[in-house]
Amino acid sequence: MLQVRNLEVVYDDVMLVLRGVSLAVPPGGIVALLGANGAGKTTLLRAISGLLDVHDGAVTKGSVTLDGDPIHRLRPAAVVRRGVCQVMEGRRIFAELTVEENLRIGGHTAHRQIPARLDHVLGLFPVLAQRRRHTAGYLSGGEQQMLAMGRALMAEPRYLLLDEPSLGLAPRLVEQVRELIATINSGGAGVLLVEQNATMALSLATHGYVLETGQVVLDKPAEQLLADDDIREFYLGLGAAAGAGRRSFRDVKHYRRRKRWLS
Amino acid sequence: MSATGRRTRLRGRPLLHTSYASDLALFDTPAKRTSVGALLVLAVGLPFLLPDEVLQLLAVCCVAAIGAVGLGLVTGYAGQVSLGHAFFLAIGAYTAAAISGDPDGRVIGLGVTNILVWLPAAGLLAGLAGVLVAPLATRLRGLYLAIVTLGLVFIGQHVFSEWSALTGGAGVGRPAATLEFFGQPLAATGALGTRDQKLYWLMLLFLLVFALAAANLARSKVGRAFTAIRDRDIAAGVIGVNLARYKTIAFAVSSAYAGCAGALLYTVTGFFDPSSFSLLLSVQYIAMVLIGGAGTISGAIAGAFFITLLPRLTREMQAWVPFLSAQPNEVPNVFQVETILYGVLIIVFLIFEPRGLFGIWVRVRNYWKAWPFSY
Amino acid sequence: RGGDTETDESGLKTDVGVASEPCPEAVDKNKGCIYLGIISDLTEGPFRALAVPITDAQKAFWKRVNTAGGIGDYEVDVTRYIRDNKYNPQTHNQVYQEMKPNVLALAQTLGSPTTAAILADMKASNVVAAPAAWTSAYAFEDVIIESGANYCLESMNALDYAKEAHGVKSVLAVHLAGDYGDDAAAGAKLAAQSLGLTFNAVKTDSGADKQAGAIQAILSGRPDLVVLTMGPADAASIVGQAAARGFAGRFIGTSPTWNPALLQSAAAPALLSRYEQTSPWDSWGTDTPGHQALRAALGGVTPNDGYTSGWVWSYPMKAALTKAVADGDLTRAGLLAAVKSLTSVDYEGMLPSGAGNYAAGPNDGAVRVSAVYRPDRAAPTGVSQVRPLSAGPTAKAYALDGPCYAKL
Amino acid sequence: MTLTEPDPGTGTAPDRRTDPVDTDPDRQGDPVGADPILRFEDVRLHFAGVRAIDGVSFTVGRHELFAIIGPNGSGKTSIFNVLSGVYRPQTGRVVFDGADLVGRRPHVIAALGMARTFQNVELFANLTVLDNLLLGRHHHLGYGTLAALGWLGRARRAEIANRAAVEEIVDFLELERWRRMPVGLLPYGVQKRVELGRALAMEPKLLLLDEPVAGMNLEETEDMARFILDIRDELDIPIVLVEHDMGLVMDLADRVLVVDFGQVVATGNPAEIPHHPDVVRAYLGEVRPR
Amino acid sequence: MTELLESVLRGLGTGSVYALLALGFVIIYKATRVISFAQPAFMLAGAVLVTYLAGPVGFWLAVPVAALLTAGLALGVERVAVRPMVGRPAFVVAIITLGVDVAVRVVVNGFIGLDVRHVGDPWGLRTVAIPGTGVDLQQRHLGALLATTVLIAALFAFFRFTRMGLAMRAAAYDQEAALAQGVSVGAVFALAWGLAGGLAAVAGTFAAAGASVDAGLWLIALTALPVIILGGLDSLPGAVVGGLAVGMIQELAATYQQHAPWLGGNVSVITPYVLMLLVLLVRPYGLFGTREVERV
Ligand SMILES: Nc1ncnc2c1ncn2[C@@H]1O[C@H](COP(=O)(O)OP(=O)(O)OP(=O)(O)O)[C@@H](O)[C@H]1O
Ligand SMILES: Nc1ncnc2c1ncn2[C@@H]1O[C@H](COP(=O)(O)OP(=O)(O)OP(=O)(O)O)[C@@H](O)[C@H]1O
Ligand SMILES: CC(C)C[C@H](N)C(=O)O
Ligand SMILES: [Mg+2]
Ligand SMILES: [Mg+2]
Repeated sequence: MLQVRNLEVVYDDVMLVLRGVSLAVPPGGIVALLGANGAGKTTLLRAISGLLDVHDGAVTKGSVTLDGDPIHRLRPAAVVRRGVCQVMEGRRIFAELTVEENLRIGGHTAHRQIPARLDHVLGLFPVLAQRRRHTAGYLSGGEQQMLAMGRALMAEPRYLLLDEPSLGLAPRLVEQVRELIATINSGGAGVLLVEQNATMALSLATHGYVLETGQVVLDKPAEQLLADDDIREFYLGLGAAAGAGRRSFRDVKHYRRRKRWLS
Repeated sequence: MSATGRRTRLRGRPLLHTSYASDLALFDTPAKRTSVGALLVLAVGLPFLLPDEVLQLLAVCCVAAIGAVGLGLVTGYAGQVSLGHAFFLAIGAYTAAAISGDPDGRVIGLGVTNILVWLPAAGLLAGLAGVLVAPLATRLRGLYLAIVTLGLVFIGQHVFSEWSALTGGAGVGRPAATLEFFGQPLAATGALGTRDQKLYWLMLLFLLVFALAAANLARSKVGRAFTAIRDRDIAAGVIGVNLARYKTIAFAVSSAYAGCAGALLYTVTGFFDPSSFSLLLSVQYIAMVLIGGAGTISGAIAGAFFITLLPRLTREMQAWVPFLSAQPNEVPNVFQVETILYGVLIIVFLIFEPRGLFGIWVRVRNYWKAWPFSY
Repeated sequence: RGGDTETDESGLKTDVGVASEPCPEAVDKNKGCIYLGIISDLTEGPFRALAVPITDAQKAFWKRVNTAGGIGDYEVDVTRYIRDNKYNPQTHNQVYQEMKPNVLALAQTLGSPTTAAILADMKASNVVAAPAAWTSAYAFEDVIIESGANYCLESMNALDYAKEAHGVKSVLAVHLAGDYGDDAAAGAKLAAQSLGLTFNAVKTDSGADKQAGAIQAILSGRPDLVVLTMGPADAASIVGQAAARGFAGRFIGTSPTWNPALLQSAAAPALLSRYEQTSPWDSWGTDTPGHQALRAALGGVTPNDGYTSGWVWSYPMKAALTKAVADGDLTRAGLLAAVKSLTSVDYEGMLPSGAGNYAAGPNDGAVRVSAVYRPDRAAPTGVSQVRPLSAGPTAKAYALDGPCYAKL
Repeated sequence: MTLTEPDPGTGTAPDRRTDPVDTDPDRQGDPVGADPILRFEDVRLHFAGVRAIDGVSFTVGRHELFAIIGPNGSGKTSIFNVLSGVYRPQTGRVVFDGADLVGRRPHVIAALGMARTFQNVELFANLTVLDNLLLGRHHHLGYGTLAALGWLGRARRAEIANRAAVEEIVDFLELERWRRMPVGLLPYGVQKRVELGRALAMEPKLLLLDEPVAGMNLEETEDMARFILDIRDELDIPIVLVEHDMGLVMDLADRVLVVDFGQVVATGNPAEIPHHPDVVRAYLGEVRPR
Repeated sequence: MTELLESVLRGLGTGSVYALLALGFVIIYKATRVISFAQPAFMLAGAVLVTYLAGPVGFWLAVPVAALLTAGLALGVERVAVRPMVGRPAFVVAIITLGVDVAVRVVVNGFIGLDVRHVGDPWGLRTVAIPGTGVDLQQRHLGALLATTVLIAALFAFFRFTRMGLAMRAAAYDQEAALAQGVSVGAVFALAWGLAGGLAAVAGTFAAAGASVDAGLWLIALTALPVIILGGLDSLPGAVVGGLAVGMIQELAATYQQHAPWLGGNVSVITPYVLMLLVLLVRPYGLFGTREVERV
C-alpha cells in the first residue's frame, strides 16, 4: 500500500502548495488523480518520488509511507529501489541519448536484469524497437511519451506514478496508453494516474481523487465520480443530466456555473 | 527619460499609470526616482568626503562599470557568453592611446589628444572587431562560444606583446590616452579640485551616460530581442527576430562599450602594458556581471564596483585578521589570504546569492514591501 | 589634503610619512617614525622567489638601522606598508596610490614595467624609491636610487669575460621582453659589436610552456655563447632542453636568472658543465662587513642571493635619509634634494667605494663592475666565484647616454 | 475590433483589411478559392533515415480554418517547421501569399505574415506577458539600435504605439490579470493563451496553431476554442490547426487533412473524416471522438 | 626528416599531457555540463604532492598516491563548492570553479615555497635513440605516452563496461530525470571530479618531468581548453585525439617558426587556439562533439 497522509508541501520556504493531502494506492490498484492545472498534482508525485529537493520544495507536514515505512525522506534512488517509479510530466527523455540508452538508464538500479527487461519493454513498444538506435530527441511527441513509460518499466516498479501520460497523444495512442496501463496493472503494479483526460483516467481507475488548490475536494470510487454532476460538466464535457451527450465547442457559453465544491 | 505623460500621473497612486509613456519610463515609480536621485547626489558629492586615493579607485570602478554594462548586454541580456572582453578592452585602449599618443614617443602616436576624437574612435574600432567576431556566435553555442572567445584573448595577447611599436611590448607598456578636451586637460589639479576629484566626476559622468544608453537599449525592441535570443533562439527567429543581426548588434554594442572602457580605464593610472589584457581580466568582467546579477544594468554596475574594490577590501582586511603574519615568507600570510579571499568571496557569493547583488536587493525590497507581514 | 609641511622640535621639516609617534615595532619608544613603503612580488608573480627574500632582507636591514639608533630622532618602518604587486603594473599603481598618502618614500619598488607604471607620479610628487631591478633607464631618473651595474653593463661584462675565458665568436641573447630583458640584450649587442662577435637575439616569454621557440633558435643557430636573461625556471628548461637535444655551446645568465634549486633539476648536469652566472655584487658567503652584517641579521635562513640584493639596495635610502635629516629637511622634496646631492653611499664593502654617486649624473655615476660565478653544489647559494667584481673593457668604455634598451 | 494601429515605426504596415470580408465565398462551397493564402506542394523532408514529410500537398484558403491531424510522428509539427522556416525541405514548393518560402530564414517568413504557436510552450519565461506580446510585434518596430540607445523620439513613439496595440490583444485574450507577471509563473493554460497572443501580435496573415489545447483541462479547452473561433470570425485570420483533441477539431475545422508516415491519408470535411476507414485505422482507433 | 620526426615525437609527449588534462575536463563536462576551471589547480596540486612524496616513497609510488590525494581534494571541492550549485546555470558554476582555482592555487603555491621543486622522475632529460633512424626520443616523452595510453585504456573500459558511464551522461543532460531513474547524481558528480582530479595530477607530474614545478605550471593546463573544444566538449576520444594533435602541431610550429619570423616569437603558444578556430569554422561542435538536439 502506498499511502499519503495529511501531506503539506512548501516551495521556496514560502509557497504552500499541498495543504494536507491524503490518498492511498492499494497494491495492484489504479487510482486516478484529477485536477486543474496548478492544483498540485505534480507536486504530490514529486513528494512521493523524492524529487522535491530539486525544486526547492520540502515536505513540512504529514508522511508518505510504502507498506507502512515512511519514504518521504529518502533519496530518489532509494525510492526507485523500493519499487516506486515516476514517469515525469513532459516526458523528460534524455534527448541526446539513443532510445536504447534511455531505456538502459531506466534499469540503472537493477542493472543485472537489463537485457531481459529491455526485450520485454521493446516487445511492448514496437515503435521503440524500430528506433532503438535513434537519437531520442528527434522522436515525435508521442514516441517520446512511450519511451518515457518504457524507461520507467525498466525498473519493474511495484508502484508506477504517471504524470499526464496521454498528454499530446493521438486518440489511437491514448487508447494504447490506456491499454498499456491496464496491462502493466494486470502485471501487479499499482498505478497512480495523474490525468487531464478524465474520460480516459476514470475508465481505468478503481478510485479517483480530485485535487483543487492543494486540497482533495472529491474522493470517490470511479463509478461514483463518473456520475457526479460537476465531474460530468467540468471534466467530461457532458451535459449535467445523466446520459446527455457531448456539447459542441461551438456552443460554449461565455459564462459558467460555479463549481459546487468551491462555493 | 520622458517628460511627457509624467504630468498626467495621478498623485498618490504610484502604480497607476495613465499613459503608456509614463508606464514605459525608466524610473517609473516615485520611490525609484527618489532613491536614484539620492544615490546620484551622494555619488556627485563623494569627492568632498573621500581622500584622493579612494576617488581614483572609484574612478576606475566607474570605468570598469562601463565595460561590465557592455558585457552585461551581450552575456546577461543576449546570453552570448563572452570570455573575450579583455580583447575588446585592449582594442579600445590601444586605439585611444595610439591616437592621442605623443608622435615623437617610443611607440606609435598620432598626437590627436582630444577626447572627442579618441573615445569615439576607440568605441568604433572595438565595435567593429565585435562585428567581426559575431559570426562565430551565430555558429557556436554556450561554452563553445565562451572558449572560442577566450581564444581571442590569447591570440590578442600574443599580437599585442609582439607588436611593440604599438604597445611598447610585454613588460614595457605605453602611456594611456590623454584626457584632453580641445587642448584643455580634463583632470588636472587646479582651483576647482584635485586631479583625482575631477577624474572621478568625469568618469562618473561617462558611466551615467553609458548606463542610461544601455538601459534604454534594454527596454527597447533591441533589448527584448536579446532576451528572446538568450531564452529560446528558435522561437525568437520564428516570431521575427533576425538572430544573426541581433547577435551582431549585441557583440558590436558590447565591444564598443568595452572599447570605450578600455580607452578610459588606463587614463586613470596613465600607463598600461599588454599583459593586462589577460584571461584574468576577462574573468573579472564576467564575475562582475554574474556577481551583480546577469541581465540587469544596475547589477553590472554594482558588480563592477564590488570586483574592483575587492582587492582593496581584502587588503584592508589584513588589519582584522590578527593571527596572520604580515611576513611574506611565513605561511599563511596576509598576501596569500588576500588572494584566497578574492577567490572565496566569489564562490560564497555565487553559492548563496546566485541572482547576484541584484538578487540581494530584490530580497531586501521584498522584505520591506511585505513588512510587517513577511511570509 | 595631507602633506602640509610641519616642523618638529629639533627644527626638522617634514611632510608626508613621518610621524612623531613611535614606530609600531619601535626599538626606542621616544623616537618618531619614518614610514617607507614596499611594493613587491609576493604571491603569484614570476619573481616571487626573489622578491620575498629581498623584502625580508630589507626588513632586517632597517631593523639593524633602528637598533643602531635610527636616523636622527626617527626610526624607520618598512613593515606597515608592504603590498603585493603580483608583478602587474596596474596593481602596482593601485597599491602605490593607496600607500602614497602614508609613506615618505619607497624602500622597494620591484620590477621594471611595474615601476614604469608609477614613475610619472613619483616624479610629480617627489617620491624617492629604491628599485628592485637594474634597468639602465634608472640612471636617468632622479627619484630612483639604483645600486650596482645595470643589466646593460652587466651583459657587456659577461661578453668581455666570455670572449676572454672561452674565446667565443658568436653570441645569441635569449631574453624576456621589456626594459629588463631588452636592456640586457642591448648590452650584449653593443658588446658584441665592439668585440667583433656575431650577434643574434631572440625574445621569449616567461613560463615553462613557452621556451620551445627559444630552444629551437639555439639549436638552429648553434652560437658559441647564449646569454640568458629571464627567470630561473625558464633558464633551467632552456639549458636542459638545448643540451639534451645536442647543443654544445656555453651559457651565461645575467642577474636574477640564478636560483640554487636549479641544481636539483634535470638540467643540473648541463648547468654544472656549461653555465655561468654574472652578478652586480658578490654572493651571500662573501667576506665584507656588509655581507657579515647581512648574515648576522638573517641568521637561520636558507642562503639566497635575493637577501643579498635586498640588503644592498637599501644602503642608498639610508644614506639619503641621513643626509636629509642632516640638512634639516625630511620632506619629500628635501629627501629628493638629498638624493641629488649624494656623492657616495657607504655599502659597507659590498660595492666598490665611489658607488652611489647620484650627484655625478648618469654616465659618471654608473657602477660598472660585475662578478662571474659558476654553479657549485658546495657553495651556500649554489654558486662559487670565477671572477671577482670587476669592469670589463667594453663596459668601462661605454658612454651611458640613454637607456640601453632603446638600442636593441 | 481593430488590432492595427497606424504603425509609427514603419508607417507601412500592410493592412489585411483591404480584403473586404463581405465578399467571403460561401465556406461550405469553395473553401479554398482562386487565390489561396498557402500552397504546400509536394514537400519532402527527410532526416537521416526518417521521412518526416514524404510528398505532402495541400492548400489553405484565405478564410479557412484548416486542421491537420495524424498519429504521433506523422509529420504535423514538421510541416509547421517547414512553413515557418525552421526546417528546409529537400524538395517541394511552399507558396505563401504569393511568395515562395523555401530557403527563407524564419524571421523573413515571420515578416511576411506567418505566425505560429508551438507544441511545447516556447515562451520567454523570464519576461512578463506584456514583454512577450511586445516581442511578437518585433518587426513592426522600425527604429534602429542608435535610436534605441538614445530612446529618442522615434523609438519612444514607436514603443508607445506598440504598447497600445499590445493592450488590444491583452483585452482580446482576457489576459489583464497577468499582464505584468513573468510568464514562467503562470498556469499552463494561460501560458498557452499568451503564446497565442504573441502570435496574434505579429498581425499575421496566417496563423499556425500546434496542439493549442494539449494538456489543458476541459474548461481551458473551452476558452481556447472560443478564442480560436473569435480569431477566425472577428479578425478573419485563416488558421491551420494541428490537434489531437478530436472534439475540438471536428467542431471547429472547415476542412481536415489527415497525414500518416509523412503522407496524406485523406482530406475532407469534419463530417466525413471520422468515418474514413484509413483514418480510423491509422489514427482514431476504436475510440470515438470525445 | 630527423628534425620532423623528433618534433612529432616530442609533440606526442606533450600532447599526451594535454590529453590527460583534457580527459579530466571532458569527464567533468559530461557529468555536470560544466567546464571546471579548477583543473589547473588540481594539476599543480598533484605535481606538488609528487615533489613531496617522491623523496620518502619514491617516484613510482608517489604518482599514484598523489593522484589519489588530488582526487580526494577534488572530491572535497566538489562537495563544498559545486554540489550546492546543482541545477544552477553552468556558467555560474564555471565561474565558481574559477574561484576555487584561485584559492587552491594560492594554498598550493604556499607549499611550493620560494624555490622551484622537482618531481624526482627517473627520466630527466635522457634520450633513447630509435634504432636505425638516428631519431632521438626523450625518455620522459615516451613515459608520458605510455602512461597516457594505459590510463586511457582503463578509462574507456570503465565507461564501456560499467553502467556509471551512461549514468554520467544521463545526469549531465537532465539531472532531475536521471534522479527519477534512480541514478545517484551526487555519486556521479563525485566520481567525475575524482577522476578528473586524479588525471590532472598525473598530467601535472608528466608536465613537470624533466623540468620543474613552479607556480607557473598551471598555465599548461589552459592549453587543454582549446583541446577539448577541438575534440568536442563531450567526447573522450576527442580529448585524446585533440590533445595529441595540439601537442604535435605546437611542437611543429616551434620547430619551424623561424621560417616565418613575422609571426613573432612563441607562436606555438597560440597555435592551439588558431587551430581550434579553424576547426570550429568547419565543425561547430568540434571534431567529435555531439550536436545539441534542438526541436520545437
Ligand atoms: N519549483 C517550484 N517553485 C515554486 N512553485 C512551484 C514550483 N513548482 C510548482 N509550483 C507551484 O505549485 C503549484 C502546483 O504545481 P503543480 O505542478 O504541482 O501542479 P499540477 O497540478 O501538476 O499542474 P499541471 O496540470 O499544470 O501539471 C502551482 O501553483 C505552481 O506554480
Ligand atoms: N530534427 C529532426 N531530426 C530527426 N528527426 C526528426 C527531426 N524532427 C522531426 N523528426 C522526426 O520526424 C518525424 C515527424 O515528427 P513530427 O514532430 O513532425 O511529428 P508530429 O506529427 O508533430 O507528432 P506529434 O503529434 O507527436 O507531435 C518523427 O519521426 C520525428 O522523429
Ligand atoms: C629583480 C627582478 C625582480 C627585476 C626584474 N627582472 C625586472 O627588471 O623587472
Ligand atoms: Mg503537473
Ligand atoms: Mg507535433
